[in-house]
This record gives sequence, C-alpha cells and structure tokens, in this order.
Amino acid sequence: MYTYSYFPGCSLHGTAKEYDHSLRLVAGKLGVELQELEDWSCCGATAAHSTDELLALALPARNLRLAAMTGRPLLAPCVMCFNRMRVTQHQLENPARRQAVEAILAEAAGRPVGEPATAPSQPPVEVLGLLQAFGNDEMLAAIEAAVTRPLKGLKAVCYYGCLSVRPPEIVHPDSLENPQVMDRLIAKLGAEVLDWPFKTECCGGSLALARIDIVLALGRRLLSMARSVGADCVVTACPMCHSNLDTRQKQINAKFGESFKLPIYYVTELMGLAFGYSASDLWLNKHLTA
Amino acid sequence: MARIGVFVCRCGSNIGATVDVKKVVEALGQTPDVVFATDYMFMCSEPGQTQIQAAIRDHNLDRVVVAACSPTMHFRTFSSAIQRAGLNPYMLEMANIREQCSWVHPDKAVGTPKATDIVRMAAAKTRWFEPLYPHEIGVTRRALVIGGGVAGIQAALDIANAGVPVVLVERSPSIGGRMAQLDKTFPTLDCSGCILTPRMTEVSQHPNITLRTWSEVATVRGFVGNFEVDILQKPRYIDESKCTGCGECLTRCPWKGFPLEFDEGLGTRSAVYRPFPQAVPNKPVIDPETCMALKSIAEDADRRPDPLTGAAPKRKPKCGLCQKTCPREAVDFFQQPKITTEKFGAVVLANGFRLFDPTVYGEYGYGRYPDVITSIQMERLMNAAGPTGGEIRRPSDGKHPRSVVFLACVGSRDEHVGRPYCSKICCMYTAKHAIMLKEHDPHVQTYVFYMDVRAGGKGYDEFVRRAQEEYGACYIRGRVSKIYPDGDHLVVMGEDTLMGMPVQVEADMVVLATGVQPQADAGDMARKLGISYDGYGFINESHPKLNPVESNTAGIFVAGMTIGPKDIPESVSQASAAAAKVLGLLSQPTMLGEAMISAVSQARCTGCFTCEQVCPYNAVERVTLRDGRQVAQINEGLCKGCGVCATACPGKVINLRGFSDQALLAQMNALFTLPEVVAVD
Amino acid sequence: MNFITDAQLRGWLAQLIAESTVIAPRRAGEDLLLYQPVEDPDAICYDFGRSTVSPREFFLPATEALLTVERVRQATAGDGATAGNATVAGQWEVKLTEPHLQHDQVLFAVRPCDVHALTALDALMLKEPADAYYAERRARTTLIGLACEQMGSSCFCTSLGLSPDDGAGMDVMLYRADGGYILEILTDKGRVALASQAPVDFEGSRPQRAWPEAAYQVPPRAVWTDHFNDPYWASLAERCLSCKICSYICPTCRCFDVRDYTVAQAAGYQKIERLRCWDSCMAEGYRRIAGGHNPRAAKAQRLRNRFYCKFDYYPADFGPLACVGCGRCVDQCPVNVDITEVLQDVAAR
Amino acid sequence: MPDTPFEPRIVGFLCNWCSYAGANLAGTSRIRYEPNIRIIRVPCSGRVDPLFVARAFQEGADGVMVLGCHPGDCHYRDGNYYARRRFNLMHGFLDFLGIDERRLKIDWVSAAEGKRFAQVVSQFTDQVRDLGPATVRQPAVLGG
Amino acid sequence: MIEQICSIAEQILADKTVDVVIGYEAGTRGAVRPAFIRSAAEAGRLVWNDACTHNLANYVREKHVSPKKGAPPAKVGVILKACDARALNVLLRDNQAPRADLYLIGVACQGMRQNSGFAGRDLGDLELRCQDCAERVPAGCDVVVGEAPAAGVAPASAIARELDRLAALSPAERQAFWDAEFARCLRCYACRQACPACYCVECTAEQLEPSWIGVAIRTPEKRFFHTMRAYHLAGRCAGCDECARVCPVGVRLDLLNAWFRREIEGTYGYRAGQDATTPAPLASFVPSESLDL
Repeated sequence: MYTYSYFPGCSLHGTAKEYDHSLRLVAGKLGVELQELEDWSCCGATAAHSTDELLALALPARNLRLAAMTGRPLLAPCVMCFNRMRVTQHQLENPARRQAVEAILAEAAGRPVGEPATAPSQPPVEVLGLLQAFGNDEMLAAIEAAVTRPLKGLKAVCYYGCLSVRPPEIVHPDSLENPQVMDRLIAKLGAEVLDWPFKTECCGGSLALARIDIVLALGRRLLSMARSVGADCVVTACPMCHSNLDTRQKQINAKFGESFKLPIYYVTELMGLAFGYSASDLWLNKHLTA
Repeated sequence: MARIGVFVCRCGSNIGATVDVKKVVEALGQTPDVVFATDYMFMCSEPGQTQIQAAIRDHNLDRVVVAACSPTMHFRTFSSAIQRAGLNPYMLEMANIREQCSWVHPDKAVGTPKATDIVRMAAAKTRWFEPLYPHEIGVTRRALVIGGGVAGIQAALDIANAGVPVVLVERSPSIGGRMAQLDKTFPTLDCSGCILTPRMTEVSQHPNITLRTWSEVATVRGFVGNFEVDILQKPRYIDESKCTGCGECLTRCPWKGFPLEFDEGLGTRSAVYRPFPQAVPNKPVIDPETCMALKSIAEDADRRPDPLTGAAPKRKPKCGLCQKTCPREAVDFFQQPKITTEKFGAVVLANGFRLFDPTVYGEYGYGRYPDVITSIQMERLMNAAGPTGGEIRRPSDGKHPRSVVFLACVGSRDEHVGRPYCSKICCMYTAKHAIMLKEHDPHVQTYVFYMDVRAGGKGYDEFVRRAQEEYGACYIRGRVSKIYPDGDHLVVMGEDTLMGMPVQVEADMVVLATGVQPQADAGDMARKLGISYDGYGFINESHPKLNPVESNTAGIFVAGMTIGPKDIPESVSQASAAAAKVLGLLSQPTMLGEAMISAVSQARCTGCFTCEQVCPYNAVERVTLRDGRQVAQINEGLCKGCGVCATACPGKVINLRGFSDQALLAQMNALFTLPEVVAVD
Repeated sequence: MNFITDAQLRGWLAQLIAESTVIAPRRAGEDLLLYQPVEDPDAICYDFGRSTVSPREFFLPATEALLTVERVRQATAGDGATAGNATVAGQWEVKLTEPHLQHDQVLFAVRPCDVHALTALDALMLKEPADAYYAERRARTTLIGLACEQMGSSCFCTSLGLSPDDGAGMDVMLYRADGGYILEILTDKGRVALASQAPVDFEGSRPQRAWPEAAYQVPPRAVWTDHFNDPYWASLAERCLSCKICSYICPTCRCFDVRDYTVAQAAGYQKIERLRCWDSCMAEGYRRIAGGHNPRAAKAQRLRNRFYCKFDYYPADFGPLACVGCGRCVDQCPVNVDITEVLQDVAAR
Repeated sequence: MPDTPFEPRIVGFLCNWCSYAGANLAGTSRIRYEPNIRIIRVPCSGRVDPLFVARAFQEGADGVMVLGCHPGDCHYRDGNYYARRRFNLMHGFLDFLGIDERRLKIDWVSAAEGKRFAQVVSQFTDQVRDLGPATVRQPAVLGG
Repeated sequence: MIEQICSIAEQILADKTVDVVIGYEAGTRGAVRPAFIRSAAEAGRLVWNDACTHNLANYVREKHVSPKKGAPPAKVGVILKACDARALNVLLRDNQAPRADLYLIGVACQGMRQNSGFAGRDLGDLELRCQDCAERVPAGCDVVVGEAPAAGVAPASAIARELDRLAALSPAERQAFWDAEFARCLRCYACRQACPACYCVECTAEQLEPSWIGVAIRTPEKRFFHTMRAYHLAGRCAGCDECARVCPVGVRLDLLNAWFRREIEGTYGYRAGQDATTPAPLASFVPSESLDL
C-alpha cells in the first residue's frame, strides 16, 4: 500500500516502546511498509529547540536530508519529531537560514561548505505524522476492514495535544480547535468517541521534569474533564502527552485526593486491539495506569 | 512655436526643503519653447494663482506647467485658474514633484535633477496639447438608491422630499436593514424600531419613491446623468398589488419551524412568511426552498403550465393551503423573476454590511455550544418583538442566564482573520447589552473581555462608564483563549492583562461582539457600478477627506457601512450628504462631459473595428462615410477615456485627447534627449 | 596598358584601405552581393555578376544630414537673466554645420553600367546649380572599374548602346586575365591612386569580347508620349505592389525627401538635423501635396511614371536615358514587372 | 563624462487610478525608494502601447516599468486585462530582439499599496542596476 | 488540376459570378506572376505549379479599401493556398473585404519552392513555410481543387528550429543578430506592401501625427519599424511569409512574425486566420489568465 521511511525518534525506542511496537504490528497488518531511516539522529525536540535555534534546525535538517535521499515520504509517529521536521522545513525556506544550516551540515558531513546538502532540484521530503499517515479516507477504509474485534462499548476521548495541531500554518490540522482525524479513526475501531473540549489543551509538555506542580495541575484538569464526559480512556498519538497523563496519574491522585484510573492509549494500541492482537502483544503492561 | 510657462511650487518646505527649486526654474527657463519660468511659496494660494494669470497675460503664454503636487490634488484648481486667464483649461500639465519626488527623496542632490526631469517632461508633453471642449450631456432627473437600510431610507427620503423621483431597491423582502433588528440604540437607549418604522412607512407612502423590495440590481450601463439599470424582481409568489397583508396565509401555512433569517436563527417561520411584524411592505413572501407547493411544482412538470402552449397545468400543486385561504387570491405559484430597465441620473449605493462569522474562532466554540451567541442574536433576544418576546432566555435550555460574558473584538483588530481594522460599534453596543441585561434582570452579572474601549462620540464614553459603574459590568482587559462547556455552564478562559494573570469565568451565556465586514458580494456590486473598493471590499471614496460620499465614478455616491464601519448617526448623515450631492447633480438639465476622451481620425480609419471589440463601454459606433467606407466613431457620452482603443488601433488613428501618442512620446523623449549633451562651444 | 598581379593588387588595395574608404563588393548572404566599405582586401568578392543594390548610395546616401542646426541659449545673456525670481527666456545663438566626407572614397570593382548610371546622374546633379553634396562625393571618389566577363540573364545594357566592358567614366579599369588583371589608367585621379604602385607595363590590348546584339529597342520619345493614356499601364499595374524595390536598387533613381528633426535637446540647447532620405515615385505618399491632394494616387499612374521618367522625361530634360540596362529591377521585382517586357510592349502597341 | 557609478534610467508607465495613486500614497507616507524612475501618468495600463516601451529602450532606457490596477480592479473594467496580454507578448518579443527581459517589469499596484509600490520600484531598480547599461541604445530620429 | 482551375474561372466569369479572377500566369524569364483574368476567354492564361507562391489575398483588399464613389465593389474570384486562405480570414474578420463579393477558389498545395515569382532564378527547395506547413488544404473556400497529399506531410519546423537557435543565444547575441539584419534593410517597405494584413490607410511608419518614426533610413529607425510592424501583425499574420520572400536584401522577417505566431498559439491557443470570426488575441482576454513573465 504505502512505504515510508520510518523515524522512531528517541521516545519510540525508549519510554514509548509500546507505541513503536504496536505501530509496527498494525502497519504490517495494513500493508504499510516501514523502513527505519538509516543512521537517524535526534530530532532536536525540547532540549535543543529551547536552547539553540540553529542546532534546533540542523538536527532535523540532517534527518530530512537522509530521508530525502531515500526518496520516500517520512513517517514520524512521535508528534514532537513530526513537529520539529515540519517546522524545520518551513524555517529553511528562508535562504539565509538555509545557508547557515547547510554550512553546519556540510561541516558535520565533512563536505565543503556551500555545496547544497540536497540537490536543489530535489523536492522536499513529505513529512507525515501518525494521524496524517493513517487518517486519510483510504487508510480509514483499510482500518475498518482490518477490524476483527470491534471495541464495542469502549468510550474514548481523543487527545491531540498541542504539537499535532500547532502551528496550524505549518502542520495544517483539519481544525485547530476541534480536530476530527483521530476521532474518525478511533470510531472506525468500533469504539464510542466522545466529544470533549480539551482535545488540544496543554499537558504540561516539556515542563514534565522542570515544573511537576504545573504538569500535575494540567493533567488533573484533563483527566477530570475526560472523566466528566464519561470517558473510559484517553487516546493520544504523542509520547509526551502519554507520559504526562499516564505516568503522573498516581501523583495526581495523591496530590489532589483524586482517584483517577484512566488508561491512556496510543492510537496504534487501540488499533492493535481492534485488529485482534492481544494486550500483551502490545506491551500494554508498559503502561503505569491500566 | 509653443509659448510655455513653468511655475514651480515650493509648497512651503514640502518641496523647497529637498528640491533646489531655483535650479529647477533656471533649467526650465533654458528649455526650448519655455518662455517663462518662476517659483513661488504656495502656487495654489490666491497670490500664486494670480501670479500665473499675470504671467499668462504678460508673456502671452499658451501652455502652462505647474510643478507642484499630484494632479489628483490640484489639477482642477490650476486649470480653472488658467481658464480665468483666458486659456483653455486643458492647456495645463501638472508635474508631480511633491508626492513623487520631494517627499520620497530627502537628498537635494537627488531630488533636484529628478524634479527637473519631471518638469521638463511635462513641458515637452504640453507642446502637443490642444484646446479641449467637453460636450454637454443631458441629465435624467431620477435617482436610484441601492439598499433599504437606514442609510438608504434616509437618502431616498431626502432626495424625494426635494421633489426628485427615487427608486429604492432592497434585496430582502422588507426595508429596514440591520437597524430594524436592533432593540435599543446607544447611547440614548431609545427604541430602534420606534424611531425607524415611521421612516419606513414614510418611504412606502412617499409619492416620489418607488419601493422595489425583494429586488436586486442586475446590471448598470451608461454614465453620469444617464445610467441605465436593469433591476431584477425576484418572485414573491404573492401578487403585491392584490395582497393586503392580512396575514391569513401565515396562520394557515402548515410548513413551520424553519429558522427565521431576521431572528438570526433564534426564531422560526413558516414557508410563507413575513420577515417581521413591522415589515415594509407588509406583505409575505413564499420561500421556494421550504414551500411544499413550490417544491412540488419545481419537481413535477405536470404541475407547471406548458412552456410552449402556456396551457394550464395537468395537476394541481401539493398543499396550496395559503392559496385556498387568501381572500384576495394574491398567491401566485407561477410568478417568474422579472427584469425591468430604468434610467437614472445618479445612484446612491448604501448596500450596508455583514457581520463577521465567528466560527473561524474555533476556541470560542460558536456553533458547537448553543449558549455561545453573537451580539446581533442578543439584540433579537432582547427585542420585545423577538423570538423570546424580549425575555432573555439562553438557547440551550431557555434558562435565564445569571452570568453573561461578552467578548469584544471578535473579527476586529485581528490580522489572523484578515480583519485588522476596528469595527467601531462593538464597544458601544456591548456596553449597551451590559446595561440592558441588567435592566432586564438585576441579578445578572456581566463580564466584558475587551482590548481597548473605543468610545469616541457624543455621550459615548459616559455611556460605557455607566455600564461599569451603575450597572456593574465587570470589564476585563484581555483576550479569551478558550471557551468550553462544563456541566450546564460554560467556562471562559482568558487573560487579565492588567492583573497580568489568567482568569476563568463561569458563564451561563457568552456573547461574541462580532465585527463589521463588507457584504459578501460587495466586490461584484462595485464592479457592476464600475467603482473601486479596497482589499476588504469597502468602497473607496474619491477622496477620504474632501469627497467622503463620492465614489471615483461620477454620478455614483456612497453612504453608510458600505464605505467602512460606522454607527447609525454617521450613516444617516452620510446618507443626507449623498442625497445633497445627488440633488446638486440633478439640479441642472445638462452637464459637461469628459473632455479627455478618444477621437477617431476617420480619414485614416480602416474600419477593422478592433476598437469596438476592446471598448469596455460600447462607446464605438459604426458610421458610413460618403465614399462608402464604414469607419469608427466614438460616442462622447459613453467614452470614459481609458485609451484602450487608442492602443489597440492597428493603424493608430485613434487619439486619446490629452494623452495622445504624440504627447506621451514627447514626454518620454524629453527624458532621453536630456543628458546627451554636456556643453557646446 | 599595364598588368597587375593578384598579389600586387592585394598590396595596392591594402594601401588604398589605409589611405581612404574603400568600397568594394562583398557577399552578404547567398545571392546577396552588396558594395560595402572593406577593411580587408580578402573580404572582396570578385566573382559576381552585379551587386544586388547599386552603389549609388555612396553618392546619394540613403540618409544624409544636409545641415545641422544647433540652438544654444546664452544662459548669462542680459535678457535671459532672471527678473525677480522669474526666468524669462532670452536669445538663442544659432550655429549651422554642413557635413563633409570624412575620407576620400575608392569605389572598387564597380561595373560599367553603374558608372554609366553615375554619368547619367551627373547630368542632373552636377548641372548648375550643382548638388554640393553629390558633387563632393563624386569629386572625392576614385572609380576602379571591373569589366564584366559575361552578361547576366537580365542584363540589357547592350540594348541601350552600352557595353559590359566599357571603361568610360572610370578612373581605372580592370580586366580579368591569368594571374592578375590588365589595368587601364584612364584619368589623373586614377594615376594618383596608383602612384605608389609600379604595375608592369603590358604590351597588347585589353581582351576583346563579342557581346550579344541589342535584344530590345527603346521606343523613341514620341511613342511614349502617344501611349501616355494607354490602358496598358492600368493592366500592367494590377499586380504591382507599389513597393519601392525597383527604385531603391536602381542605379539611376535619385528621388529624395527632406525633413527637419530635433535630434537632441537639453537645458539651453537644441540640435536639429535636416535629413535627406531616399524616396520613390512608387510610394503612394510621394506626390501627395499640402491639403492632401495626390495627383498620382493610383498605382498605375505611379508605375507608369517610373518608365516615363527613365525613357521620356529624363532624356528630355537632361539628355541621357535614366536606365543603363543593369536589369536589377527585372531580377528583384517580386511580381515580375519586367522593364524589358515593358519596352517591347510599348514598342508593339 | 567622469566615470560615476552606473545609475539606470528607468521609465515607469503608471495607471492613474491605482499605481499612480499608489505612488502618491508612497509619497504622502514618506516611504523612500530608489529615485531612478521617471513616471509617465496614463489613464489606464490599457493605454500603454507596448511600442512606447520598445521606443523607450531604443531611446536609451535601461529599464521600463508598466504598473496597473490588479486584475479585476481596473477602473475601466477591462483595461489591465488587455495590458496583461499585450505585455505578456511584448515582454518576450523584446527579449527575442535582444532586450534582456529582466529590463521590463509589469506589475499590479493598487492605490492602497504605497509601501509595495516603493518595494517594487526599488527592487526593479536594483535589478536593472546589476544588469548594467542597456545595449540596445540607438537614439534615433523617430519623429515625434 | 490546372484544367479544373481554368474551367472554374471560365465558368464564374461566364456566369458573371465575378468580374475578375485573380490567379497565376507565366511571366518573363520563367517567372510565375499574379494574373487578373477578366473574361472567360482569357482563363486559359492561368497556370498552377510549385512557383505560385504569391499570396493573392493581398490583391483582394485593394478592391475594397476605397471603392470609387458610388460604384459597387467588384466581385472578385481569387485563387488561394491554405496560408493565403488564412490571411483572407484575417481580412474578413477585420472587415476589410465583404465575403459576399468574393468567390474563393482554394487549391490544395504541395508546397512552393524558393525563388518563386522572380525572373531568371532557378527554383530551390521548398520554401521554409512550406516545409513547416501542416495544413495543405485551404479552409472556408467556395470550392477547393485538388486533395491533400496522401500521407499527411510531417512539418519540418525549419523556422521553429531557427527560433530555438536564437532563443538559445544571449540577449546581446540576439541583438547583434538583428542589428545585422536590420542594417541591410533598405526601408523600401516591400515587406509591408506584400503583406495582406498591412491594410492600414496610412502606415504608422509614415504618419505625420502621431509621428512614430522619422523618414531616416538608418538602423535605429529600421529597427523600430520592424519592431512596430511585427507587433502590429501579432495575431494577424497568418504566415504566408511574403514579406521575407520579397525582401530584396533577405532580412529574416519571417522569424519576427513566426515568433509571435508560436507564442500566441502556445499561450492563447489562437492561430491567425483559423476562422473569420474569432477576435484577435490582442483584442480579447480571459480574466483568469495569468501574466507569466
């Protein structure tokens, strides 16, 4: 069906292994071929892009170049990676900035400065996030067809977070405030998707370690809204959102005297379940809240 | 040999500071055919003009170049000045050394030679000038007013009262416009309907006004004093001449519950409906989308008369209750759109505005959360004649809201939605809403999120203060980032920029103060009329300060919101101003036409009629000469002087007076023949 | 009689080129041969019948400034001074210049017919009052002729009593011979031109060729006069395009138009040129006069005039025929208006 | 002539209602721009005969600009549509005759685009300055 | 073929359908030239061969530009090749000849040879326009003689190749090329006179007001004249290339017109003379089209 260069990024090799695993499973099932990008490196999220602008561009630029050479579109399921790539492509449209970055890359690659890293004729790589790759009508049809165990009765809220919709002029979400793409996908799995107002609210993101108090407060806000609309679970495509909501749930309960027990699923995990894989295959045990 | 006089204006320091005027004068004095050159502090001033006139006499000048500001600014001034000195007013050329030189090139070393070039080019151009004489055009003593809002109504009444016949065209079923929807008006809080409806009736009864509602302007031809307009009458399916407005049909129509436009979707109507009780004309319309009878006719040819023979339909339309009940047999399901063509001398465009559609602000959830409404909906809720009979009930569950949040600048002052301008009225009507809410229900708490309060105007700022001080409206300076439902109320998250902290307000209802924007079809209308408009679609005045109600096409005037955001009193005064302009224009039986228009040298015309093909105004006519040749001739009334024909003419036998090939070539040559020569021994 | 080897000729030309403007035949494209100033003797073409355009343009240029007028304003002159802050235009000093030939000219390898044409033109142009511009060019041009070795398909000089190797009017005449040219010095001008050279004396005489008999007779003037109103001209003219090719390539046509133009202008300065440019009686506007009347508005009238000018008016007014039988117009007419055919037709009527 | 740095000579044909007004707006807003342009006011870009442009180059222009209303906004309804076609062709044709196409600029500037006018003019002036003097220069007795 | 042509001519002259038939006849020194046949008896004079290159549409016009006061316009029969027929369409479109007064005899054409129409010249290869010609059968005629060549002739695009060659040069080189061409020009206006589309009462090059060009015969004036003429013919030149044929000094005028023809056909899909009704491309527009410079 499709063949993508696959950019797992650090999360899917670490804290979000289950995301990577489930993705590979369902992709295989759907006939989507993932070819892990040869020699990929850090996407420049959080640490880099909050410290040094050029570095923040150079890191993804390198991966983009690698991807460009494969000539295949690039799938970056981690929303942070996806966002960095897209933003970088946008930023490099500015010739001055492009040159600066090329210089760095050229140095890194031990090539003479000035020589374009990718032939100018080469079209920019198409960078896709999970939702872009699996959210189109064609895939939705395939997904529906692949469902063997509909998730009947499961009430889910889709949580997009910030990076998959912002900045809109770069990531082009179907809607900035009320996106639908994930909702449609999960609905195909037979689950009941509930509308809720916090689809794109903040999870605390990279404050995860720096300002735990904020993360906990925001997390609580999200979880209570999810609960109040009657959700059994929260679905996301972002490892950062996932860890902030999943790993912190105990602390939230402790701090605010709550008793949340809301599992946080990756889109691909629910797909896997619906496709008939068993929970253990999906490493659901990796979740702290289950 | 031409005798050109050159007059360089210093415009105080506007030109003098960055152009060495003396040098310019000297250079021009040295230019062939220039017999007199001088400069003065303010050429446009009385003494300046007198100086020009004196020079014309003393040096027997036959052409004049005034080097000063843009011709759009002062051409008229100087051309009438030289006319008073006995020259043909078109023997003048203005060299624009201010806007296009002294103001943009601060360096004298740059400005002086450039100015010299500009003036020399102008002088060279005048060599080819010839006296021009505008022809007389007859004027049709009849005015067209487009738009039946308060501005259109005012303009129509003023013109009609002066004894000039007016046709008022309104595209909706009734006149009244936005103002008719309003409950009260700021800052006096007098009832909008109470002051407007008498005017509406006056219109309908005025002997000099022909009211054409449910009609649209289809095409506009002709020119100032002689417009020819096709007016499209949409089928009402009710014969206005028979209908008495008794309303029987309304009560009988079984097809109810459709959103009523006039109530902004809060109220409902039946398939046959009257937009609102005080509508003028007070006659219903049948909506073909929702009327069973009309739908059945549309779908089934057997229910229509035979298109060829005109024989009666084989089958009756479905339903048809209204037809059966109408005592006057006014219901006519087979009414067709009609186009009538009428002549006018002048046109007033007052086609009003449209409110911003807040759905683009996803974060406000308008359209998703029923209790987030727009301020015009609020007007309807407050209005005693509105869907709730003037009771403030929120759409979702009809409860009386206790806490209401207002958001100002929704679709105003926001680059991101392409509306960087201020809509001017929102601050005021929001304050009005805050006050009126409290009047309706003293227990209501109101909050207003605003950017700045713009309350310029008589009694305006006092009004806003009252809202805060007497009616306890809580004004929060900042934007709202998100609105979401929580239980049966809404949570409004925003920032208080004065406190410098985020705030959350729980509201039963949120009112979005939507901004003002041009009608969706403003551009089409402007193009129909051949007038220019800005990037948003607001009409350009021919001069923002000095001709605020003229468009840049003669004979077409503008009033009200179609020019830009403004409140009722402003719209009304613009309407009266436009009316005055119309009356001035129509006060003469004839007027002078354009002089700078095309002329065909028929001796050399081959009659290929390329000109006819390209002319945007159908100003080219075919005439046959004595020798049998068919050649082109320009209708001086229709020609607007664009010169497209002159350029298109393969044989170059069309001359655009004032911009002849010769004149433009000379103007250009003057530039290039200039720096050739250094010195000659 | 002398003889000059190709090598000598080359040297001589090189020297002439150094001293003066040498105009000689050059290939300007396939079947396109033009007289043009040459910088290099090897650029010259010897193997040609006749040039496409006649060399007349070096005596009557297509465009020449008869006069240059410069108007200069004395900025400082009293009446040009500024009164108050007003500058009032003052006196213009007018300066006239007449053009003169920069260098002497040598017209090399010119054909007898074209020189006959010059002689014919002299009758008009040098007749008092002489045309100074033409006169100067004639006087300062040395004509080095090159005898034809055969007649072109359309040549008919012999019908006009001329000969393809007739040196009349030349200063020097060349006849092709093995390894070089037999050279005949005909005038002092020729002698001067050759001064630096020492051509070998040559015993014997120039090659004698038997040229074809006259193929056509030029009808006597009386005949022309009789046929002035003959419908023949109308029918002949039907296909005529009224283009001016025939007269522009013709060695004897000489009509011109004079106009004044401002060519440069600046503060206190104006330059006007009086230009004389080729014109032709074939052009519709040629005879149009003030008020727009045109005595020769019809194509037929114009075409007729061409032949009457050559065979009737010109001989009557100045003596020689205004045609030398070079046949250029025959070759170049795009619609085959053939002057020799005309001669026969007129004679036959 | 002393060898001063090359300053291109640029002729600008501006339609009266949009571009000329735009130039005026640049003036009233005191927006500075390159001074080389010499403006010739015409009622409409549809009045600008492409031959004026051909002529300008022969007379010695190093660059020529033709500015009109944005398509659809012509004060005379269609004038700029014709201009668009004429110059679409003439642009290439002049280049075919040896006049570098970068020396001819056709653009649309509205009465509201004073800033843009200044930018367009300055950019074009720089471009032509980089191209150096035009070589077509053939000051001729072209009548007129 | 010629028999057919003659008999048609004979007939339409005999039955007074027309007053004159414009065709081709044998001239002097092997040249072919335009013939004006006024009686059925003369029809035999007509010839048809591969030297009938003249565009006779040019003569149709003269009959109509300014008829004698009162006199009814002559009815004209004229022999047209495909290219001539296109030129005639332009004239009809531009109102220069009433179709009613014309009887168009189209002749399917195998192409004309270089040097055609001149006395004492040997015919060369096919003329460039004929090498490039894809349309051998004239359209819109009252009668057509002969058929299209069996196998559709594959255009050689001889002119197109030359255009490409020039396009590949630098502007300076192109300018040099044209300066050399124009330098030769004699400004004799033969190109104009031979051009069917040059029907102006007075040529802009000779008008006194507006005076676009002085009378001087120097390169600048010549350059401007040819620039002007080419633009003037843009969208009206049907490509008979008479201008290039008649030019006594071989200026490549065909290239100037071909450039416009190619550009206009490419950009606006319009072919001059494709019919007698479509407005000239420079006298029409499509609001949505773009300005692609």
